[in-house]
Amino acid sequence: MMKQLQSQSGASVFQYALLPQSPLPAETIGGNGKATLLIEEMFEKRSQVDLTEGDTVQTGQKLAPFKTSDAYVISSVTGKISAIYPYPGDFGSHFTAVDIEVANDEMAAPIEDLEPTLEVLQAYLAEAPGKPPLHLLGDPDRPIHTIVVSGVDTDLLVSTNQYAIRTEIHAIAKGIEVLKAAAAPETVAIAVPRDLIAGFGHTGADVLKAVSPDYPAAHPKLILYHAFGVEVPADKNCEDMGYAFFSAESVAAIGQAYDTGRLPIEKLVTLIDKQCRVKVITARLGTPVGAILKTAGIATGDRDRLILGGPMTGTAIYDEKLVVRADTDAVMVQDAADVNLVSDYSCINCGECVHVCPTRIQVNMLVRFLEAGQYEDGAELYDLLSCVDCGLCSYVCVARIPIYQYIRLAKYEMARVSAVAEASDES
Amino acid sequence: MGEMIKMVIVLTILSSLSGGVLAYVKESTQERIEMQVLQLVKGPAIMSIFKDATNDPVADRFSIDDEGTNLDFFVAKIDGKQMIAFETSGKGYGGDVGLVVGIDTSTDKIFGVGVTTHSETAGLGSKAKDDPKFAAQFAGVDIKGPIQVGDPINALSGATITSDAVCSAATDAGEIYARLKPQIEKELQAFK
Amino acid sequence: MAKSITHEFMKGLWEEVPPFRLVLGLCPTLGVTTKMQFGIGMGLATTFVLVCANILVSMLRKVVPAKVRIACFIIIIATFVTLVELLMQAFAYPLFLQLGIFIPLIVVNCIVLGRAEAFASKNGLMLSIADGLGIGIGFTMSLAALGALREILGAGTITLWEGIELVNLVNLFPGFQPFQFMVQAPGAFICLGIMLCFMNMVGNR
Amino acid sequence: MSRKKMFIVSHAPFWHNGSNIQERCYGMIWAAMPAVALGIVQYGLPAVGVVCLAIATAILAEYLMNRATKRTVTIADGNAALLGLLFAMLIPATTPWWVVVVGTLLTVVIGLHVFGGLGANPFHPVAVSMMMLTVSWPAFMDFDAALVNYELSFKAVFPLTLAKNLGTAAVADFSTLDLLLGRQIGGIGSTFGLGLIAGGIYLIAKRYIRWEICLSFLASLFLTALAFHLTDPVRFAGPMFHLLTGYTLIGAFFLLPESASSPVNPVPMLIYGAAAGVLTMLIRNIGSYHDGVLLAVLLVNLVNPLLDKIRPKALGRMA
Repeated sequence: MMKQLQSQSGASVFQYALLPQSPLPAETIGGNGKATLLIEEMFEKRSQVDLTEGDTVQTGQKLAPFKTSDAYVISSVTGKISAIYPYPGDFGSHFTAVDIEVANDEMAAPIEDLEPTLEVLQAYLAEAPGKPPLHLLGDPDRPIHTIVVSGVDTDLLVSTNQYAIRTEIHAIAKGIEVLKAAAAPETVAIAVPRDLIAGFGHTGADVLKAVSPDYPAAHPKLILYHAFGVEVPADKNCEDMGYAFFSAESVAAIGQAYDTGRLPIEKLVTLIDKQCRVKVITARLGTPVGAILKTAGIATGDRDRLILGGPMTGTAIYDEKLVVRADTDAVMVQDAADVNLVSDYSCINCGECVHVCPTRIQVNMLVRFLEAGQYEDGAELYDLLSCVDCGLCSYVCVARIPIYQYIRLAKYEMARVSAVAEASDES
Repeated sequence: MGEMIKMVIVLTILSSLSGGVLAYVKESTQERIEMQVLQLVKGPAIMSIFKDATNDPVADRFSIDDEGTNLDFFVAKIDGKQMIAFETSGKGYGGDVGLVVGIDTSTDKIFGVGVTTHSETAGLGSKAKDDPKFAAQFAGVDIKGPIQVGDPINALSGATITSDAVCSAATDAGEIYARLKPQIEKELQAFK
Repeated sequence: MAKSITHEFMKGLWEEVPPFRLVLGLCPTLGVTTKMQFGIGMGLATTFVLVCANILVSMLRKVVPAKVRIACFIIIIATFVTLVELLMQAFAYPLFLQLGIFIPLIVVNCIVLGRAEAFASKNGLMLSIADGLGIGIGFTMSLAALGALREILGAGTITLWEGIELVNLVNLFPGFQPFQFMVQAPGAFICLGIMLCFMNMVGNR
Repeated sequence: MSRKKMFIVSHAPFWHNGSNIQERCYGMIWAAMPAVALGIVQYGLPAVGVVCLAIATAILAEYLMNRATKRTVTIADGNAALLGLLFAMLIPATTPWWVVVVGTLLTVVIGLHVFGGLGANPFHPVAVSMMMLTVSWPAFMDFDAALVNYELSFKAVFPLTLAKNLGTAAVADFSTLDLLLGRQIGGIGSTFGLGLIAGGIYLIAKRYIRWEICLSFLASLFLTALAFHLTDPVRFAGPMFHLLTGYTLIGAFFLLPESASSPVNPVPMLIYGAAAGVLTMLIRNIGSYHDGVLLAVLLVNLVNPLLDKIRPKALGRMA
């Protein structure tokens, strides 16, 4: 499959795959037996939370159990809580997991009228499918002047946003209307794949931008650079420049919520099977990955790889019981035979990574610093922070060095160290 | 203030002691050093040129004042003919290359040459001294003619600069010889 | 810690042998070691200067004001170096010709100034002599070893002193072709690198 | 409940384009084959002996160094074999066995492993060892002397020596076609112009080497030779002659573009190649060595870290 992708584009640079013009309707999958909801807050002791095992929850009910924090999750099922436990995420993040035994009869939680204000959005829709970055809005220190609705997917084969922009255009239009009313940005732009640019005149967006099909042109920083002509400094984010990126799916979810008066609980997920065939389905948030794969008829075996996200930037998981979350755009299964491993060669300076890098980083030099743990020097001398996390350097590396992993580790370590330094400054 | 004076005194005493000792040693070794230079630097080169001399060329020498510098001339007798030898130098790759040029005074042709001091690269330029074939090329060459690499001298392979230096030293010798010939002939009478 | 004369002498032979352990005095180490005899000659000259300078510096350590001590050390060292140079010209002229500029350069050899500053100016006469002698002999041995290695590889011989050849591979094996690279400047670096590598391997046991 | 499935957990990306070091090294060995084949045809069994001995020694040396430095044994990746082969391609077929062994050891140990192995060598290992041999045993590296006993169907004089000593007229009877077809003496694998060019094109097509380096080297060598030739047509031979003699082609396709010691950005690559071309011609025409390619390679290898400082501004790097 990899070879096929390569031969299509000629060089070793990828192009995003486009869905057929009229995609099949998404199948709804999951919801049988058990769901696990994750709340973005560290679970330390039982007394912290208001919930206990045995409580019943209803579909669409907001669970905000912490006395000390506003963190919440919208229940996607009706049933009885069977367990509450701490759940470690990747890169040192912590969650509180809530297991729910799904009951047979579904009950929808009543909901008050949704006003199109920022407070309401942030109180009910921050955990909506697609995970709208609502926390970026309404910050007086960092005003957002442009909201970009991104109808492109950042990873290869993943088609979730593309699917949303094709099939839920009315919900997106409604979502844009709500966002305009709530956050009053100067501009709302919509970014779509270049091949699909026709037919987006009625979304209510002020600006329509085409995104090149070359991977990784859909990364927010690269969209800003190529489509908007804005170069984001390496140590800043898009929001620092006044741009907030909302995935098409999240805007559709907002629109749907205001249209129907119910909180959306179903997530579009791109399923990628062992032959790299792509299918978009919908699944309730909190559905275990294993259940989705079972329903879709994708078999897994020992030594396969199970990936949340796409082939270039996803996260390999160790258990089929892990669940679909608001930002899980894709689930990919890779056959044991296709699994590549890294080697212990050092860099041979062939230059492939430098040629393929979309941000012109001297990866060959950078990796020498990162291997030695000299992250600060790597950032200062060889542009570590310019990296947009596309993974192409690792993809082409002849010596099979885990370059992308080094880069992510370096960024994580630098953020951690500077956070510690800030904390000690304050105290 | 007291420390200042102490510093001055200590430095002055040390310096003058040092100067005194060195001056004494220099004075007492000067003669020996000159002998060493003659015997060990020019001596071997001269002896290699005048292998068949019937006298001792290092001992039989005179000097002529040439425009302010004192040049030593060494006299050898071979088959009844008088030869002279003296040292010149050329600019080599690693510094000056010293060359003793032996001249047959009856024919004004080079009798032989020998490299004395040099700091050329071992194995390349140092062959000028170590490779007898190179020096042998000079025998019989007219001292008046231009002596250049290529014609009549073939360069040492890989050491063009050293070869040039030797040739230019030989050319210099020719000029000096031509300039001082009358004086040399006068001095030579004494060794007849 | 009580300093014993034996300890100060012995440390220069292995623990603190200058070019390999302290990695000091590399200029002559690389420059003159084309033959073992040059290494020994250079080492002996340095040892002489080192011991004499140590004696004088140690004796004068109470007299010399701290502010001008480096200047005084340099005067003392330079005097002995010039002395060595003159004596060498008078009594070992061929060696002097070969060592050339490296003899006057002993003045700026960091081992000599280093011992004067770090040891002799703080210790008594006997200790300083022992220190200078130990370091000097260690330096001589190192140069001799490096010289022997380069000479045997690069010329096929080991020359202990002018005219005294310990080994001559060219005579032993008529077909022997010396690896001339080793007696040239880059060969010095490679040989020194190899010897440093072995010293570290043995030292880290 | 069945046993929990064991998944492989690793980091992104989960795809790889399939390239690896082994494929690269064997690709370069294949590319060298035509030139080596002609050498073997011309010089017969002694050439086979030299090539085999060099490769065997290189692999053994790599194995021993891997063990000595306590690293993974990497003799299977073909890099050692490639170095041995390249070394054998540069030397005459009559080189004594012990020179081959010493030269190969120098290549692998001094040229490669003392610097830290594959990827860490600042110079091309083969160029390093070749220069050491040239300095130490010039007699064995002299093609005229080494190949004097061969009955060859063409003029058995090293063209560059002729050109250096006797000028353009002496090399007039080397036609471009003869040189392309390897009808000249030289190293085992360094004479067959067409074979080397074919190998080079294969390497460029497979992206194992960069065309920028090869072409800028050849172009600048051509132009410099042309400039010399126009200044003094009697003394300095023409550009086509220099393009096809000595180590020019093997240098252009196998020595200069060696990845660890060459730059990776387009502009530095062009400067790197061009500098090597000019240096080669300067050494050939006014230096003291007959062929300057190896020295030029070493010199530009030395400048490579500086050249690598010339690079495009990364996205988001402000002033």
